[in-house]
Amino acid sequence: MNFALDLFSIAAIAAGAFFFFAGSVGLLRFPDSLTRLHALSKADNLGLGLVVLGLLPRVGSLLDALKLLAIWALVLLSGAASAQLIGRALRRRGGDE
Amino acid sequence: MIETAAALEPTFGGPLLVLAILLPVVGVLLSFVLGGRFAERVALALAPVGLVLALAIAFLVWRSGAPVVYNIAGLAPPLGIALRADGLSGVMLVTAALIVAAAGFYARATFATPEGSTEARAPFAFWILLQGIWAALILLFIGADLFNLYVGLELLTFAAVPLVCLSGKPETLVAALRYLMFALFGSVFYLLGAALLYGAYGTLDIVLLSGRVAPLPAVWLAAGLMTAGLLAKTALFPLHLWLPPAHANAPAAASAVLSGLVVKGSFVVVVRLWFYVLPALPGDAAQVFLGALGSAAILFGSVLALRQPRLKLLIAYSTLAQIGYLFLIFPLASGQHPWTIDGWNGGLMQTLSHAFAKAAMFLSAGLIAESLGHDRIAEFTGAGRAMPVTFLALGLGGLSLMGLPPSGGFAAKWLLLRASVAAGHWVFALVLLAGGLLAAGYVFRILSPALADGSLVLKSPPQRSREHAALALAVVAVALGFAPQEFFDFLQIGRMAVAAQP
Amino acid sequence: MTPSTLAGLVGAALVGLGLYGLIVNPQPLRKILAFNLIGSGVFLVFGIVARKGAAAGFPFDPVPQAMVITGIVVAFAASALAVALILRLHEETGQVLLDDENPASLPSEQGAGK
Amino acid sequence: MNDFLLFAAGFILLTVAAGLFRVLRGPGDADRMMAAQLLGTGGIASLLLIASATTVAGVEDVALGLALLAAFASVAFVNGVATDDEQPQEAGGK
Amino acid sequence: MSVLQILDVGLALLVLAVAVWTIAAREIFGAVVAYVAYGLLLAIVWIRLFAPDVALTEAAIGSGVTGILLVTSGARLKSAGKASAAAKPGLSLHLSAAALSLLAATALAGVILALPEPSPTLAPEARQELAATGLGNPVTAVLIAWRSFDTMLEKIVLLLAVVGVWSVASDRFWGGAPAPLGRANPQGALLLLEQTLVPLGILVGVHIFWVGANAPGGAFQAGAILAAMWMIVMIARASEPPRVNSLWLRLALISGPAVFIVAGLAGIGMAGNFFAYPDGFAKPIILFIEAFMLLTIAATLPVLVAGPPRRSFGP
Repeated sequence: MNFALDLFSIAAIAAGAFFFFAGSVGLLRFPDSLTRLHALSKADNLGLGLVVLGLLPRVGSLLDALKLLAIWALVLLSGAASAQLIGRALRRRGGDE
Repeated sequence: MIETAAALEPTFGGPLLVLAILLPVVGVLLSFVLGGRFAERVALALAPVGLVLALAIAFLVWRSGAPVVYNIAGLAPPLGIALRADGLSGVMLVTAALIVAAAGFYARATFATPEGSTEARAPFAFWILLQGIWAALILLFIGADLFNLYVGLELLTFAAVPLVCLSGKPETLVAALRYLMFALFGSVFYLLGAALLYGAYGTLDIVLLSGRVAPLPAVWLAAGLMTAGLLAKTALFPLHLWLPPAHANAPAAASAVLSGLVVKGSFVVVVRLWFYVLPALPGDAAQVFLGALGSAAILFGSVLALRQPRLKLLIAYSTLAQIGYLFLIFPLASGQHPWTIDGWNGGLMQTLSHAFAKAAMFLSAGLIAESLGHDRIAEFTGAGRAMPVTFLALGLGGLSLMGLPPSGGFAAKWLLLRASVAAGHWVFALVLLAGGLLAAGYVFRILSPALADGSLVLKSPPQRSREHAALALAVVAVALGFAPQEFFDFLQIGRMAVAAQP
Repeated sequence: MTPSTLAGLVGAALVGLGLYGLIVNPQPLRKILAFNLIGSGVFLVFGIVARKGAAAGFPFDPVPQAMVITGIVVAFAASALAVALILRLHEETGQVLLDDENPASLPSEQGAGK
Repeated sequence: MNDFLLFAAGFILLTVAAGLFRVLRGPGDADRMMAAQLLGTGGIASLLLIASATTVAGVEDVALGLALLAAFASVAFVNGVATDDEQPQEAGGK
Repeated sequence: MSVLQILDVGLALLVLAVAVWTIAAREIFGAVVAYVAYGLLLAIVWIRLFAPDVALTEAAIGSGVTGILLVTSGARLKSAGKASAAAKPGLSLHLSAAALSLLAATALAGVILALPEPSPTLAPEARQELAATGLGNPVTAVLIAWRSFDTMLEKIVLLLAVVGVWSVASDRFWGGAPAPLGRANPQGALLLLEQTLVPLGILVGVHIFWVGANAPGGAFQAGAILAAMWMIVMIARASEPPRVNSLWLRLALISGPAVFIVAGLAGIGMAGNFFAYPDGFAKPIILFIEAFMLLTIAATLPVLVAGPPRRSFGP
C-alpha cells in the first residue's frame, strides 16, 4: 500500500516537474509575448497541481491536505487573473513586444 | 566579576527609566491621534514632566553613586532587556530635556497651527517628530542592549530626517535624502556588527558582553562595522558630507535639536561600544585612529566654517569641527592611566557644552534670519545693536565654542588639553589649540560686522520670549564652566573602563 | 558544508554586492534596492547564528530570528520614507539623481535667506 | 523517497531559473512579469517538496502566504506598468 | 555530496545570480521584478534555516510589499529616469567600490566561517521560560513577551515613518487623501481577484494570525497579508486610500503600540513589572495585544505605500 502510494507520488511529481520544464522552455523559445503567456499559464498551473497531488498522500492531517489544495486553488486563481491582466496590457500596447 | 553581577541587579527607582521612555512615546501617540493644536499642547505639557523625570533619575544615580538598573518585564538579560542609567546617562537625559523644552518653547511661533484651520501639515509633523527624537535619545542614553539601541537609532533617524525637509523646498529634500542614505547605511552596518557579536557570545547585553569579549576576529570586525556605521550617523570626518546641508536647511528649532542633540545620540552609542562593551580589546591603535579622525574633523570643519557666507551654514560647519573634539575622548580616556579621568570628563563636558552652545546659536540664527530676512554674514552691519539679546546669546555660545573662560567649552578643552599633555599626545594638544584659534576666527567673523556701527532696519523685531529661550541655553553653556568637582565625580559614575580595572 | 555555513557565505556576498550597488548607482531608487540587499544579507547572518544555536529541542535560537522580523519591518519603513522623499523631489524638480553635482541645491545659496 | 522529492525540487528550481533568463532579457515588461510568475509558482512547488523531505513545521502556512503574495505581486506589476501608460489621461482628468 | 547539498548550493547560486541582476539591471522595472523573485528564493533559504516565521515575513514585507512600493514609484519616475540617466559614475569609482565591497564580503565570510559551533544560544533559556507564557511558538514569545519593548518601539518607528511620509505633502492637500493606487477603470480580472482572492486572503491571514501563538505565523505575517489584500482592493478601486485626518485611520495606526503600552503599564500592577504578564493570563493578554498589532500593521503598510496626501478631498 505504502509502496503504491509512493509510486503514485513519484509519478505525479515527476509529471509536475515535466510541466514546469515545458513551461520554462515555452517561455524561452516561443516567439512573442502572447504565446509565451499561453505556455506559462498552462504549464505552471498544471505543474503545481500535479506536485500538490503527489504530495497529498504524504501529509499528516486533513487540514494540511486542505491547505495544499487551497495553495493550488490560489495559484490557479491568481495565475488566471494575472495572465488576463498581462494579456490586456499587452493588447493595449499593440502586442508588439 | 563582582562589578558585573552588581550591574545586572535591578535597583531602586528602576521603573523611572521605563517611564522616562514611555512619556514621550505616549506623547507621540496622543499627538498623532488628536492632531492639530493638541499635538503642540501635548508636547509642551510633557516637556516639564520629562525634565522632572530626568532630574529624578540623575538624582538617584548621584545618591547611590552607582547605575540605576531596570529589567523590563522583570526578566534579566540575556533573554530580557535591561535599561541602565549612569552618570553619562544622567547628564545627557537632563541636557536632552532642557534643549527639547527650549526648542519647543521657541518653535511655538513657527509651528503654530494657523487660525481657522484644525490642522496643518508642518506643525503636525514637527511636534510629533520632536517628541520622537526625544524618545529616541532617552532610549539611546539608557539602553543597555545593543539591539534595543539599534531600534533607538532607527527611531532617531525616522524622527530626524523628515524634520530636515519640513519646508518642502527642493534643496531641503536633497539634504534629507542624503541624510537618510547615510543614516540607513549606518544602521545596517551597526546591525551587522550586532549579529556577529550575538553569534560569538549569545547575548547583546552590554554588561554581559563586556565580561565575555576577547580579541577574536569576529569581535574586531563587529567593532569596525559598528563604529563605521555610528560614525556615519555622527557625521565624523570623512563621513560628514550629509551634515552641513541638512543642519543648515532645517527650520531653526529643528537645527538646534539636530546639531545639539541628535548627533550626540549616536556618539553616546560609540562611547558605550568602546568603553563599556569592548574595554577588554587591546584597542589602542583604533582609539588613536578615532582621535586622529577627530583632529582632522576639527581642522577641516573649522577651516570650512571660516569660509561660509551664510550664518546657518557656518554654524553647521562648526558642528563638524566640534564633533571632532568629542572623538578625542577615545585616545585620552581609554586604558588604565591617571589622565583618563581628565580625558573622560573633558570629552563629556564637550558633549554637554556643545549641545547647549550650538542649540543656542541655531536658535539665535533663526531669529536673525527672521528679523533681517536673510542670514548673509556680510550684511550684518549694525545688527548687534538692533537685536542685542539675540547676538548676546550667539556670542556666549561662540565663547564656549572657542573655549574661552569662563565657559563649559573652556572646561572641556582645558581637561582634554591636560589629558593629552599628560598622555604625551602632543599632536592632539596642538590640534586643540589650533581649533580654538580657528573657532575664534569664525566667531569673530560673525560678531565683527554685527557689532560695527551702522543703521539697519529690521523686518520685524525678534520676539522677546524666543530670544530668552536662546539666551537661557547659552547661559547654561557658559555656566557649565563653573561646574564643581562633584559634577565631575558624577560623570565618573558607572564608567566601566574604570570598574573593569583590577 | 552545512546549509547554515552556505547561507552565511551568501549573506556575506549579498552585503558586498549591496554595498557596491549603494556606492555606484546614482539613482536613489536603485540605492534603496541595494540597501535592501545589504539588509537581507545581514538578516541571513542573524539567520545562521540562530540556526547554529539550535538547542533544547528547538531547531533554532528564537531570539535572533525575532530580531530579523523586527529588522525586516524597519527596513520596509526606511524604504517607504526614502521613496516618499524621492517622489516629492521628483515632483518639485523633475530630477531623480542624488549624486550628480546637484542642480537642485544651487538655488539654496541665493534663495534660502528669504 | 526523500532524495527523489529533493531532486524534483532542484529540477523545478533549475527549470524556472532558466525561465528567469526572461527577466534578464525582457524585452518587454510583460515578459519579466511572466518570468516572475513562473518563478513564484515553481518556488512554491519546490518549497512544498523541500518541506516534505526535511520536515520543517508550518511550511504549508508559509506556502499559503506565498501563493497569496504571488498573486499580489502580479497585480502590482501590471498596475505599475499600466499606471505609467495612463498617467497623462489621469492627470488631465483631475 | 547528497542531493540536499547539491540543492542548497544551487539555491545559493540562484539567489546570488538574481541579486546580481537586481544591482546590474539597466531598467528599474527589471530590477524590481528581480528583487521580488529574489525575495521568494530567499524565503526558501529561510525554510532551509528552519525559520518559517522569518520566511513568511521576508516574503510578505521584505519582498512583497516593498516590491509594490518600488514598482509603483518606479512607474512614476520612469519618464524622469530616462531623461536624467546620463550621469554615470567613473571607472575609478567603480573599481574602488568593487575593491571595498570585495574586502567587506571577504572579511565577513572569513569571520562567519570562524564563528563558534555549536554557537552560544538562548534556546535553553527560551525553552525554560516558554511554559510561563503558555505559547508554543518561541519566536512569538520573544517578540511579544521577552523583548516586547523592542517590538513596541518598532511600532513607533513605523508610526514616525508614516508621519515622515505624510510630511512631504503639499500644504494645500493636508487633510486630504493619497492618490488612488489603481487605474481609473479596473479590468474584469482585477475585479474577479478582488472578489475571490481577497476573501480567501483574509481567511488565510486570520488563520496565520491564529496559529501564530503555537506555530509559525503571528501578527507581523498576518498583518502583512491583510495589508496586501487591502492594497488589492484599492488597486481594484473598490476602496480608496483614506484621508490622513480620518480619526478611524489614526486610531488604527496607533492601536497596536497604544494597547501594548497600556498592557505594559498594567503589568506593574498585575505582575510587579512593566511589560510583565501575570501568571496564567499571559497567553490571553498576548493574543489581545497581537490582535491590535495585527490591525496596526495591516493599516500601516498600505498607508506607507499610498504615500502622502495628493488630493484635498477623499473618501
